[in-house]
Amino acid sequence: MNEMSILDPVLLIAIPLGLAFLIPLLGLVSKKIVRWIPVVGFLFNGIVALLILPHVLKQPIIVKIGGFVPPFGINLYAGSVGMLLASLIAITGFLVSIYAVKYITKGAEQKYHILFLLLLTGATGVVLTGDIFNLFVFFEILCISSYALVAYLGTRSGLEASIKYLIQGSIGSSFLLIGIGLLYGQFGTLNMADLARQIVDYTEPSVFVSMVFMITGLGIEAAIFPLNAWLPDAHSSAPSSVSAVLSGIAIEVGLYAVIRVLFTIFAVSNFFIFFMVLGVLTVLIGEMSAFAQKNIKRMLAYSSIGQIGLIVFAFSISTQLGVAGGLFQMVSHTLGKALLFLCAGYMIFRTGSMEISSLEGIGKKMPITALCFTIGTFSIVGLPPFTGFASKFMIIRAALANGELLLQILIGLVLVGTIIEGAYFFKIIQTIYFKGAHKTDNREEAPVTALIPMLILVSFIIVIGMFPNIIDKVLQPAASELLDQVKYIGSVLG
Amino acid sequence: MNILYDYIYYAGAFGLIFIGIFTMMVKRNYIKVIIGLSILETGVNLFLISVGYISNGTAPIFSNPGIEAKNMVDPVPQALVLTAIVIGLAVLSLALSMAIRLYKHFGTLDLQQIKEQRW
Amino acid sequence: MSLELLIMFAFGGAFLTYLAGKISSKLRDIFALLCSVALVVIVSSLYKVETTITLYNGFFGMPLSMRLNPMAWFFAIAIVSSSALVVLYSMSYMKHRERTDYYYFMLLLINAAMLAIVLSGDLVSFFISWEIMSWSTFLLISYNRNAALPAGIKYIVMSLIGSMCMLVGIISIYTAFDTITISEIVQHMATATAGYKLFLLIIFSITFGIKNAVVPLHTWLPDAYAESPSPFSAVLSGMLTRMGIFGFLLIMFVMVGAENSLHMGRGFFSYHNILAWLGAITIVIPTFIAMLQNDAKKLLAWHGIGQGGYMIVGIAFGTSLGLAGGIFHTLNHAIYIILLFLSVGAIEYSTNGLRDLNSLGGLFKKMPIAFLGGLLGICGLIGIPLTNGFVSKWLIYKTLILGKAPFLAFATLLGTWGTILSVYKFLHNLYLGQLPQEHQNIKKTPLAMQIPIVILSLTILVFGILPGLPLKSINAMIVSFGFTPLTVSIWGISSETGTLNMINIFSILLVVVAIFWLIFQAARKSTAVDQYDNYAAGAAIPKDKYNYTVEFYAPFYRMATPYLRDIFDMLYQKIARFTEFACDNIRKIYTGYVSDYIIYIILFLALLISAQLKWSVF
Amino acid sequence: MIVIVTFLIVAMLAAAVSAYFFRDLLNAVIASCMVSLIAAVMFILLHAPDVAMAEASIGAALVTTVFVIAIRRTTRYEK
Amino acid sequence: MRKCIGIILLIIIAWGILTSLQTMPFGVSRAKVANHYINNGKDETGAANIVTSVVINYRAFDTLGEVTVLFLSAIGLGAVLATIKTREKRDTEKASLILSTGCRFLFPPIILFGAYIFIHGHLTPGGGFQGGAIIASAFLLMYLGCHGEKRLNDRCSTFSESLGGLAFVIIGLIGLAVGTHYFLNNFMPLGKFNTLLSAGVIPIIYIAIGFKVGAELSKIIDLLMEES
Repeated sequence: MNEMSILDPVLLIAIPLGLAFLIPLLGLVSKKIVRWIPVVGFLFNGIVALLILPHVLKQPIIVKIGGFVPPFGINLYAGSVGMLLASLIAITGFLVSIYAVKYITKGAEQKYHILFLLLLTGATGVVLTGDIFNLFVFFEILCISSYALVAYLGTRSGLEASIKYLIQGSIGSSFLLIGIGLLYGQFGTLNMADLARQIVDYTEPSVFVSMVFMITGLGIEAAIFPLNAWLPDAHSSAPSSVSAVLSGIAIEVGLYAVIRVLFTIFAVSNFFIFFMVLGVLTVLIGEMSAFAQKNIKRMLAYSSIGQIGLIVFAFSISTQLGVAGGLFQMVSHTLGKALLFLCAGYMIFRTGSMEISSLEGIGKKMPITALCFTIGTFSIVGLPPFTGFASKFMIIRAALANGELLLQILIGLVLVGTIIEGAYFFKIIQTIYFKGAHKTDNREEAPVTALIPMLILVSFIIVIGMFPNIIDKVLQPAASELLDQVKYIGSVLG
Repeated sequence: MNILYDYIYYAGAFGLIFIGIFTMMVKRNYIKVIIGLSILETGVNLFLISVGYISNGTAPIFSNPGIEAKNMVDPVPQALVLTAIVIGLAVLSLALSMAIRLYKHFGTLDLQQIKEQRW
Repeated sequence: MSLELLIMFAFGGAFLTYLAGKISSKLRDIFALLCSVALVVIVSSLYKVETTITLYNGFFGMPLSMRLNPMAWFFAIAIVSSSALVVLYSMSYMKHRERTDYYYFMLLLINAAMLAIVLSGDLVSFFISWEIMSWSTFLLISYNRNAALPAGIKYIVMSLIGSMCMLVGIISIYTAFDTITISEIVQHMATATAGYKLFLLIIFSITFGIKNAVVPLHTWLPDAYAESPSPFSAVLSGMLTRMGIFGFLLIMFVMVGAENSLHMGRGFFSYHNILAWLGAITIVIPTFIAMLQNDAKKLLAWHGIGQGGYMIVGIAFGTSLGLAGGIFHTLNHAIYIILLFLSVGAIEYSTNGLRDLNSLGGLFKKMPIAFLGGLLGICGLIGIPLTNGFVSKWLIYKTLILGKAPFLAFATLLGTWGTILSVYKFLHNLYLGQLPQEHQNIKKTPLAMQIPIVILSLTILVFGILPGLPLKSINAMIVSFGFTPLTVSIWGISSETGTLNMINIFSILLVVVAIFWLIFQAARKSTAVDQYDNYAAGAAIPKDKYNYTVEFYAPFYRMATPYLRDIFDMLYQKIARFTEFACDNIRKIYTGYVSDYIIYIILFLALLISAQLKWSVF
Repeated sequence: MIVIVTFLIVAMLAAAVSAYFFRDLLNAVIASCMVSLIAAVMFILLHAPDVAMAEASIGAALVTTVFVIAIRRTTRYEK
Repeated sequence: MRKCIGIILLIIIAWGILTSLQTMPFGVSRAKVANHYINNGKDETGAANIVTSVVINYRAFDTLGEVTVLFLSAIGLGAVLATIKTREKRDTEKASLILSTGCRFLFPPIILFGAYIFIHGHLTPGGGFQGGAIIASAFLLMYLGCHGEKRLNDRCSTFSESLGGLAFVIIGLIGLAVGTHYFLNNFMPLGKFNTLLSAGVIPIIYIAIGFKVGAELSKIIDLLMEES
């Protein structure tokens, strides 16, 4: 373990935090450097996370903050799930921050970069932590920075979306705090493993009520059906690089927190049937309301709801295949949706309005961005050579594996949702390529700093789509870690 | 009667929580909703502290040598509430700064009229 | 020439053509032609080869493999040769149209995908190439803009539904038998229950039914054919829709195995009987609807559906004769439908985009080659003795009569009459009759267009006279399905129930034609009369086009239209309207009021709490 | 001792309810300030001096100030 | 309509909470983890105020997160309020002489009192957050008293804010680098119990937090007061 000392997962949180505090000082020195700090931060995060990932597949790293033994101090649980999501956050954050260097010009840029850096640090924190109050604090960092970033542009729609998001988010955090209070009152400890050890039967009323409070608190950020009313407004009126991160990472992290609570702390079993029905409901409502949208970013936001429903459905199958399928769908949705928002960002920047009708004939003016947008769409819909297909293949396989009739009906409904999703995405592709003016006046393609992240995301989508085994080696241990509560308790409490 | 005495703090805390939630649910003015939010947060903090209370315990501070560690009140919820109060302040100041911007854009703070973002 | 080199060459060729297009259009045309011709050479060199190669097992450890057997080779050679002809044809057709690199890229990509479908050894690579084919077809259907867009959406939605069913089928096979390589599935099939086999058959026939446009699932086809650019609609109708037939063969005979797919269910409600009747309905109704069309390509499209019915009937009957008839009909249909679309494309090219049957006519003097192609194509479509259509229809009729299915035979006969009537309208309105004034000086069809038309017409005749050539490879395919092979000779089939000898039919016809030609020459005293100086009731008819072919079947039209409206299309439109209405109202849940949203949250909380405490659901 | 506690809690709830009913936002803010002040006192009774100081200085003083500034920039009356 | 739905739902939730509160009788000691802190909190961290030892040592990560949240809200406030270009002047009449001199007179003692609170964080109740809040109220007094001529110096508040946060993170990293290789580890000698320079890192961190919270909260007030 000693050569691991420099590669300590806590650096993934401490270094970006230090950089964030450094930015105001550097801001006094010169405005130029500040723009590149998030890029450096996430590059560092990405490298450290990817170096740690192989070590973690078999034996998770338990980081004792402050040197105190877990139940008494806070511990970070850097298991395969945590490190997989942390590296995903770092890579996507790195790419989106390169995109944002040229994209964010108006408003207080220095403040934007700090908020962006801290948003993803909060996400990394939520993913790695092993203590429920620490989960609440990092969750709060994630939420407050997204409130501020949604209202960053100061437009009418941005402000309206952000106050609604703030009100619902803060209600969620209060419920989460009530849940934590109830749990602490009954079991006297805040450590996840210690709680898991003491909670024997989650169906007993007092434990169930605290579970419900925690799920509602976390579920609001995870955009499950009745709680996701904030998502369409927030993701459509935020600046595109922010909505790329919100849609790509923030909801996934919220959902990870819900899944960690359900699987590890409460070891839930037949609660998942309710959760499965909720997931399918989210898919249908997300896809159908996306079908009738006129504004492109709002449509992408609703399709995020649909995809989240699919991930919830996959996790609630609660078999090794199902959980691995859910994680894989998370990865492919993050890559695909971030790519779509980045492309949409510059398309809207060039055409000036978010209406789909204004995007006609953009394929001529911005060929590379339009191509990346098409590939992103194909990946989200789940057409073969891209990651979306591989993850959907895994989920359907998991659904059909144990042959229950309920699962087959639900997977049928999910596929109906996918067909509706295919319909409205292909309509956009037609608007981009086959409609609108023939005159190709000034061809202003997106700048290079925007094209590099898009093309890297496209290459990720194609490579992982063609060779899903690369990621499968990480998914299987991650799924077994999530499912196996006893091993979690053993590795943390020793 | 001692059932009431035992649960008076819980009753107070959850009373505040329910009043806060009810205000946020029903009221239309944005500032009034934020007031409801601050009451909700105070209620939650009160609940957390009353969870950690030990009847006839003492404050967890060894100010003079005479105090022994046996019946001290639980320090952990106090640490949590410290953080929660400051988080509450952070959220409220952000919310109210947006209220100022909102008023400049929409000219009203009535949430029923601020609904351009729907469907 | 190993298989993966072939696939690499096909897909690589498509990308390189696109890149070459960026450099210069001349280079791109030559490169595309070279690619397709090279493919033809490679595939024909693989004639008797039977190999299986596992490409890679990077996909969740499943071995994605390619295999070549007679069935795959038969379809591969058809795909590759038709794509070569179409690429040659579209070199001049797409000369001065914009976005031609994109067109060539998509065309070659579709052909490569079809090749990959046919050669795929396991279900997952089958599905992957199937999907690549459908979304690249979607991109090419919506190529010429405004009217093509709804057609493209209708196509992609129906093919998505189909591929979702197929995906569920493939994955249920994988979970049940834990293997996806097609050859191994047959052994496991014995262990499967009858219900599971029926489920598999139904799921896969929905997918292949949509692709092959069997009646209830055919509504996407007419718009897709009519709106896509002519060379592509040739490929679309010729080969792409016949992937459905390839699929039916795959599922019924290769995967589920001939014996249990033919004995599925009892009496009338047995699987293959219902399929046969569906095929019969597909023959009759679309052919009569074709008569009512005024747009040349729509008419051909409805015929495409009709002819598809023949193949289904042939295959569904399950005797080696029927199978040979069905598969041979697939090949023949591909040849003459491509020929017809190319000739319509030639007309479209020279009258720049005009294909309305009522405003054309008398083009045979101006465009003799196109007329020749049209004429031979139509003879093949009807099944006049000397053409290849006759041989395959003869085989199908024989199976129906031998199989003692009089009603099916009557339905197919009815279909042929319908074809004759509507096809005559097609030929007459386009080529015969008077040449309208404005078409006096139309452009000549360029050479690059004429060569494919000539080649295809020749193949119709050659296959018509010497049917043995294709029947030999069809025979090899039937053997691979486990049926008794037909005794095939170069000029036809000799079986105990009646031999088909094309050579003497050819010689008899030759003699008869020679006699009539002599009589005609002898009595040739009458002077050539100009088309325009004809009189009606004593008065000279105005110089302009006197065309009595407008509204050709008006009386039938008025009588039959109420019955021949496409009820399935209306049904699907209603479903589409309903989903749109539902989508519009579902999103009303997000009302924009924050208090509503908070009530949703509290409702969720209260629901969960009451579910557990009051009814202890969990 | 118990009587004082019940009185304080009843006063706190009354202040919270009055914050709900006041139409003039300034009164409502002052009522919510009353709530957090009484909460600070409650914290002392619950033997949590740190939290009482934090609640008093942050909850009562700063939150109320931010509210008053916000009301000064926007409207004072609810409708 | 909305009111009665709300009431019904809240009643159901109240009923749920009531059932779960039965298992948590009021005032009965149950917490195992807390007993560990109380019993050997004194010798492990050397701080007299156990709450401070929990806040800074045992659960230091929460406080780091907490400080980030405060930093975030100041930055977020700046981002949201920065979007308005026009700064129309408000006509405020000058405060009377007595008020302004009184404020100027009271300002230093309050700052001193705040400093006292966060320096003695580990001995007496109170700490960085409470001390910072008191300092912020001192600045608030200046804003209320002599509005217009006295304003928070923006540069030095940014300096103290960033340096405070950086100090906290750097102390954590030093803990990682030196001593027993744990992040935020108390590597300094604990010193004599109940004296000012005892309890290792705790006073240093609390002073840094005090500065940071003081600067941040006064910056929030400055932003809000000076916004228009």
